[in-house]
Amino acid sequence: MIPLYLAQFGMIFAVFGLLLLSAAVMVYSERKVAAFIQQRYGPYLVGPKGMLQPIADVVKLIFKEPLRPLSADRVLFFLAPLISATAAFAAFAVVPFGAETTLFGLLAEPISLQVADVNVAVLVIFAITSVSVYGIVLAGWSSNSKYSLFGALRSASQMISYELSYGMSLVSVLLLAGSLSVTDIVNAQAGMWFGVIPKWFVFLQPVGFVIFIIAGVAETNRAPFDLPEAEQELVAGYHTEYSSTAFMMFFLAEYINMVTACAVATDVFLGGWHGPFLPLGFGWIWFLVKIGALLFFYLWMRWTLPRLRYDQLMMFGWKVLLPVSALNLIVTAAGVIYFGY
Amino acid sequence: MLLLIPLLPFLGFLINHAVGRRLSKTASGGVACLAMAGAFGMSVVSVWNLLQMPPADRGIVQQVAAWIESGALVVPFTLRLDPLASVMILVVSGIGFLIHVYSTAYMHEERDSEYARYFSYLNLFASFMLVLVLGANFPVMFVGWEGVGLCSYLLIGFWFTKKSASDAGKKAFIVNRVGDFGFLLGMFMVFAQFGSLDFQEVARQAGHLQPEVTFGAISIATLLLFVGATGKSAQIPLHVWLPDAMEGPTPVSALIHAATMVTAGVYMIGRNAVLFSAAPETLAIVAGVGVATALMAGTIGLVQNDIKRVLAYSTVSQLGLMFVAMGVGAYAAGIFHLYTHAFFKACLFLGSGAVIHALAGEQDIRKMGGLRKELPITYWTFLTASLAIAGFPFLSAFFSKDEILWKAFSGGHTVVWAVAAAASLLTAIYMFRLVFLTFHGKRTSAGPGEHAAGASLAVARDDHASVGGPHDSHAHGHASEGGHLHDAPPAMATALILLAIGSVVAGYVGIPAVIGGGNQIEHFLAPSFAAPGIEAGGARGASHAEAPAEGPVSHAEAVGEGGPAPSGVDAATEHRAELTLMAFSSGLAVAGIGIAWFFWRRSRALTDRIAASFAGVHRVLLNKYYVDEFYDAVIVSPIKGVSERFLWKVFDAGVIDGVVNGAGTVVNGWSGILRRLQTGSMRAYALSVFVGVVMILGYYVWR
Amino acid sequence: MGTELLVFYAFAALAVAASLAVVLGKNPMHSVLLLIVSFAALAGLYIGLDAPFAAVVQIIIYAGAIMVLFLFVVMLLNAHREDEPAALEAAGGLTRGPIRTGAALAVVLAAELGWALMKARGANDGMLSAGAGADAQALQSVRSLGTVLFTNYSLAFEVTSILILVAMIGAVVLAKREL
Amino acid sequence: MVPLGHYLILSAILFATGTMGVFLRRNVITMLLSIEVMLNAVNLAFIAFGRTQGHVDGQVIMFFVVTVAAAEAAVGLALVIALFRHRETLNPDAFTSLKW
Repeated sequence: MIPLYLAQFGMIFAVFGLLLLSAAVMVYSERKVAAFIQQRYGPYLVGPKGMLQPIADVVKLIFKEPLRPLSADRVLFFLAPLISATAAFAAFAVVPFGAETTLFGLLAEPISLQVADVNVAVLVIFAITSVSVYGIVLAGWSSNSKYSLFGALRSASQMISYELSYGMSLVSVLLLAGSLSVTDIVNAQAGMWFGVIPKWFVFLQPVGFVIFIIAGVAETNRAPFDLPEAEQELVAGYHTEYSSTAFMMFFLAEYINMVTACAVATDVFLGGWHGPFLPLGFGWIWFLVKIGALLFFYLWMRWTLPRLRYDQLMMFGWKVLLPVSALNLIVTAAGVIYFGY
Repeated sequence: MLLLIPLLPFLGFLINHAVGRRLSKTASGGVACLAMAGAFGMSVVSVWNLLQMPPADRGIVQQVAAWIESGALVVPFTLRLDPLASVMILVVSGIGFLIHVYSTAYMHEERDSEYARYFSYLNLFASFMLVLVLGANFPVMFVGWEGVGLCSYLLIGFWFTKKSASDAGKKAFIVNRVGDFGFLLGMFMVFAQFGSLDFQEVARQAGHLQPEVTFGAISIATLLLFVGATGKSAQIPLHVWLPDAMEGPTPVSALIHAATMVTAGVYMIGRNAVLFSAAPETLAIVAGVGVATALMAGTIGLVQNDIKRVLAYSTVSQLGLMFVAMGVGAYAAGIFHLYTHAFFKACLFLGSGAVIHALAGEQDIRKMGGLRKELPITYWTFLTASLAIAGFPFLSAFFSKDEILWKAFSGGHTVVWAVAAAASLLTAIYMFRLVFLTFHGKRTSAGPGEHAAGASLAVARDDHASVGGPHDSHAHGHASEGGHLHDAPPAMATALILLAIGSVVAGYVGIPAVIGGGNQIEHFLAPSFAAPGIEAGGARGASHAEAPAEGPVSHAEAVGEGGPAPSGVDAATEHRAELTLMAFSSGLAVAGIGIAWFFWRRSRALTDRIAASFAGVHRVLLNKYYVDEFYDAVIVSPIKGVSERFLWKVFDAGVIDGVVNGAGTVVNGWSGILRRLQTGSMRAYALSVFVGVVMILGYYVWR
Repeated sequence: MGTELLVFYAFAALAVAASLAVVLGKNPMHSVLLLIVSFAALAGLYIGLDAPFAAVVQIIIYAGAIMVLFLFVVMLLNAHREDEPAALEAAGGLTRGPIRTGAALAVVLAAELGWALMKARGANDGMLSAGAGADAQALQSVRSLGTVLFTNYSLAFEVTSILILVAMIGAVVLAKREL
Repeated sequence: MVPLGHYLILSAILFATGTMGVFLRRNVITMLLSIEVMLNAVNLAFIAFGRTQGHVDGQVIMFFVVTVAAAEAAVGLALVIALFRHRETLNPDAFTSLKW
């Protein structure tokens, strides 16, 4: 029998490892998907089908020389990547990815498959995302280069703008679930309607889901909203001046943010680990499947859609997304009151 | 209900004042007339309701709002309709309406905006007059009192571009101020005496007073009130403004300075009949002043040459007669005369207006004559009214004036009676002098009618142009028509005819008992002159100034006899005496007409010779006894001197300006020092706040 | 028990240190970031006070919104360091006087508050140990909070929303280029 | 269990620190930051009291304070920007034209 706190520690390390792994997988799959879409081979030399390519990248990056502009703000320049990476990892802490389990009887009482079950988990996710802005902003500002600065300003304003819609679409789900704890939200989606349609909120909140996905993309600075690192305009955006490990951290942060966003979307809209055909114990498989699908969607978008112009981005965020989400929220509230959901 | 009566004209005023200048003449005139018609209708209805009540306690009260309430002084804004008031509102709204109609034609040459302004003022006057009449206590009456004063000022100075007009307006206003001051003081004394300003209450308390034998508080109060009355009603010594008031448009003279406003003084005394009855001294003075005024005005009227001024003086003298009535305690008679007078004097003024209108603003009767054929309607109506005012038998004034004379005589005031009789003789004379000079004989000078006298017409027109008179427009208008004069247009004609009829029949509500018609109006009015609580007959007693010693007690017994007969005199002799007097006064009227005919129809030459031989007297009369000059010398110029030499040069320039500038310098200096605190550094401000915080907290900690 | 006190001291020390650094630091950028740190510390304290919602809101609004705003302005105006005192004296008089007094007074204020609180402690020891007789669940649950917010404080809530609106408009108008 | 007094003293210290900042700093932005510090001190006191009294009103007040802080920051910073445009400095003592 393993004592509980050991299990918790194990959980933390497991999540950490999994996230790193997922980042690696994402790097690889991104290249592969890109290649597939652009009808190339993509990486195929390193390892079978180039599967070890990510490791090669990491090694390369680690052995690069860490550069720092002379006029950079030493402390912040060093701090920025840490902040974004930390934030990225921390956000996942409150995201459950499986039903409560005893790990096949290894544990005395079952533990839920997440690092920390906070009763305001959703808000925590928010808090951390909002903090993760600083990583980028500081990076841009501290490296004291105009490209970086512009990237930082852009990403900051972009994230603030889209955070509102992000939140509102989420709140409409909270109304339905009646709880701020992600686990409760997921469990609220267990079961089926008429035995066929799974009780996922995506079916109750189609608009909310769409908004959530779009805003999520904007939050993670992915294409078509990747203005902070718009290569054509500002060399590489906020991490222009970064190299080697620091750069790797931003890289990592971006992918992990993606994974987190998709995980949250899965938990909140797609019923998390709930799904047909599988016993609850193996719900995490469902979870992985759904997350995978969403991630593929991200990559797909990136390699398909052109980048928006900055003014278009803002216009869309404030004049389309925000009103629609507000409307959606109001309608949902009315519905909740009417049907007493 | 009652409120509506003054309210309608006020609305008319608001409308015409606000949007009048955008309205067409028809519209604004229509609004004004409609408002008056409405007021008249309302008055008729409410009077009708009043008549339904039992005679003893006729009275409709409407409290509009609580107005002034401070300690003992409680003055609600209350309207009260009683017989006296009902007579007045009928006169005001009815004749007012006719004059409005008349004005629509008379003022038609004015510009639209002026037209609207005129009617808005006229409406405002009507509403204030009605408030004055309906007010149930002194302050409310005073509101109306001041209001009509204001309106008369506005309307006299209506053609303010004309200096004489605006001066006349100011004069009227200032002279009235003197009277109003008296009125105010009287009001205060009344309050001091009775602790109330409500007419009913005052009358109730006064009814139980023994009439003052010596000159006491009540006498002073009533005397002060009477000063107010002289101001409004143009009695000696405050009569000077009325003749000048003729500068205003003629309908205004008819409405304000003949029919309604100038009678306010009489009305006010009637309203406080019981109070005045308690002060025989005052009553005596009232009678004296009245008779003096009547005589003086009559004499002046004899020699004036301005048609309107003659009428003005006749008004003054008629008012004098009314005051005589009040003075001898014949309140009913006074009000009766007031009411008849309203008709024929309005008619006369409107007639003169028609003449002036026709003669392109000509007002000098020496230049008129022979208008009888050219202005038949005007002539006949004017004639009727003149007969009426002259007291020709069985026309309105015959009854009312005789009533007054009889009351004076039977009251034992023989002197008063004699002078009043003389005055009425004079009335007849100057009225018919007017008639003859205006309408008979041949035109002695240019009217626009004569082609030959175009030159003199030009002269006439010129001098009007020089005074900037409003009637130039008439002149042009008629000159363009050339040919004959045209008679009054329909609107004016209607008013004239109706008023003429009125001046014939108005008297028949008051046929004295002796010729078999129990004096209804007297009985109708009686309750208003009685102290509430004491029944109607008490008024007849209370109105006997010659019996002050006997208090309300004897009045009560006087009720038994009723009728006009005073207590303790044999009815038969009474009747004989009254009939003789009646015959005598109608004789006077005829005689007056005859004299007028003799002097101004038969032999003008003789007249002029007489005038020449008595040049001094003639001049004195022509200059109205030099009263204006006297006032100017005694009052106006000293005041001017003082205010210029001391008040302005010393007090204002020295003291007041000194104080003001001193204050300015002091403030300036201090702020010069204090402004140093405004350092503009936000940190300093924050510091000051913070120091305060620390101190307060410290106090609480170490307390 | 010991741990709780320990945690408290840790967070408190962090908060005070960060705030002092904010106040004393010369670089606005650093000040902003340190302020965020102190907010985080306070958030931790809030959790200790059974107010997780408050803690999270603290982070979201303060760190996530307000501070980003500050950051923006600092970056926009590119004010690395504040001007030197000498320059200030030149710019416009009386700096030192208020500065010194103000600092001194601040210390006085701290002393006063401390004293007052000590007195309070002496006065009522009953309510001292945080959480005495307080139902942790009720405090933590967002639901009860919302209930109170939308019943007792509904008016205040609405007024606040208006305030926010006004502030928004005002900010836009003020910051527009053609002022 | 942490005594209430600790929290209150902490908030007192923070408040004093904030005020000190208002006076020490020569930079409008930092002054605003100091004000934020003060507000937070107040928030802490509120929540601590609420916790002791065992009802959530403390937190509610805290929310209002936060809202007001947000509004204040928005307007204040807008002002700062406007000032900077005209004066090219952030030194509060440079904005002394509004005197005498």
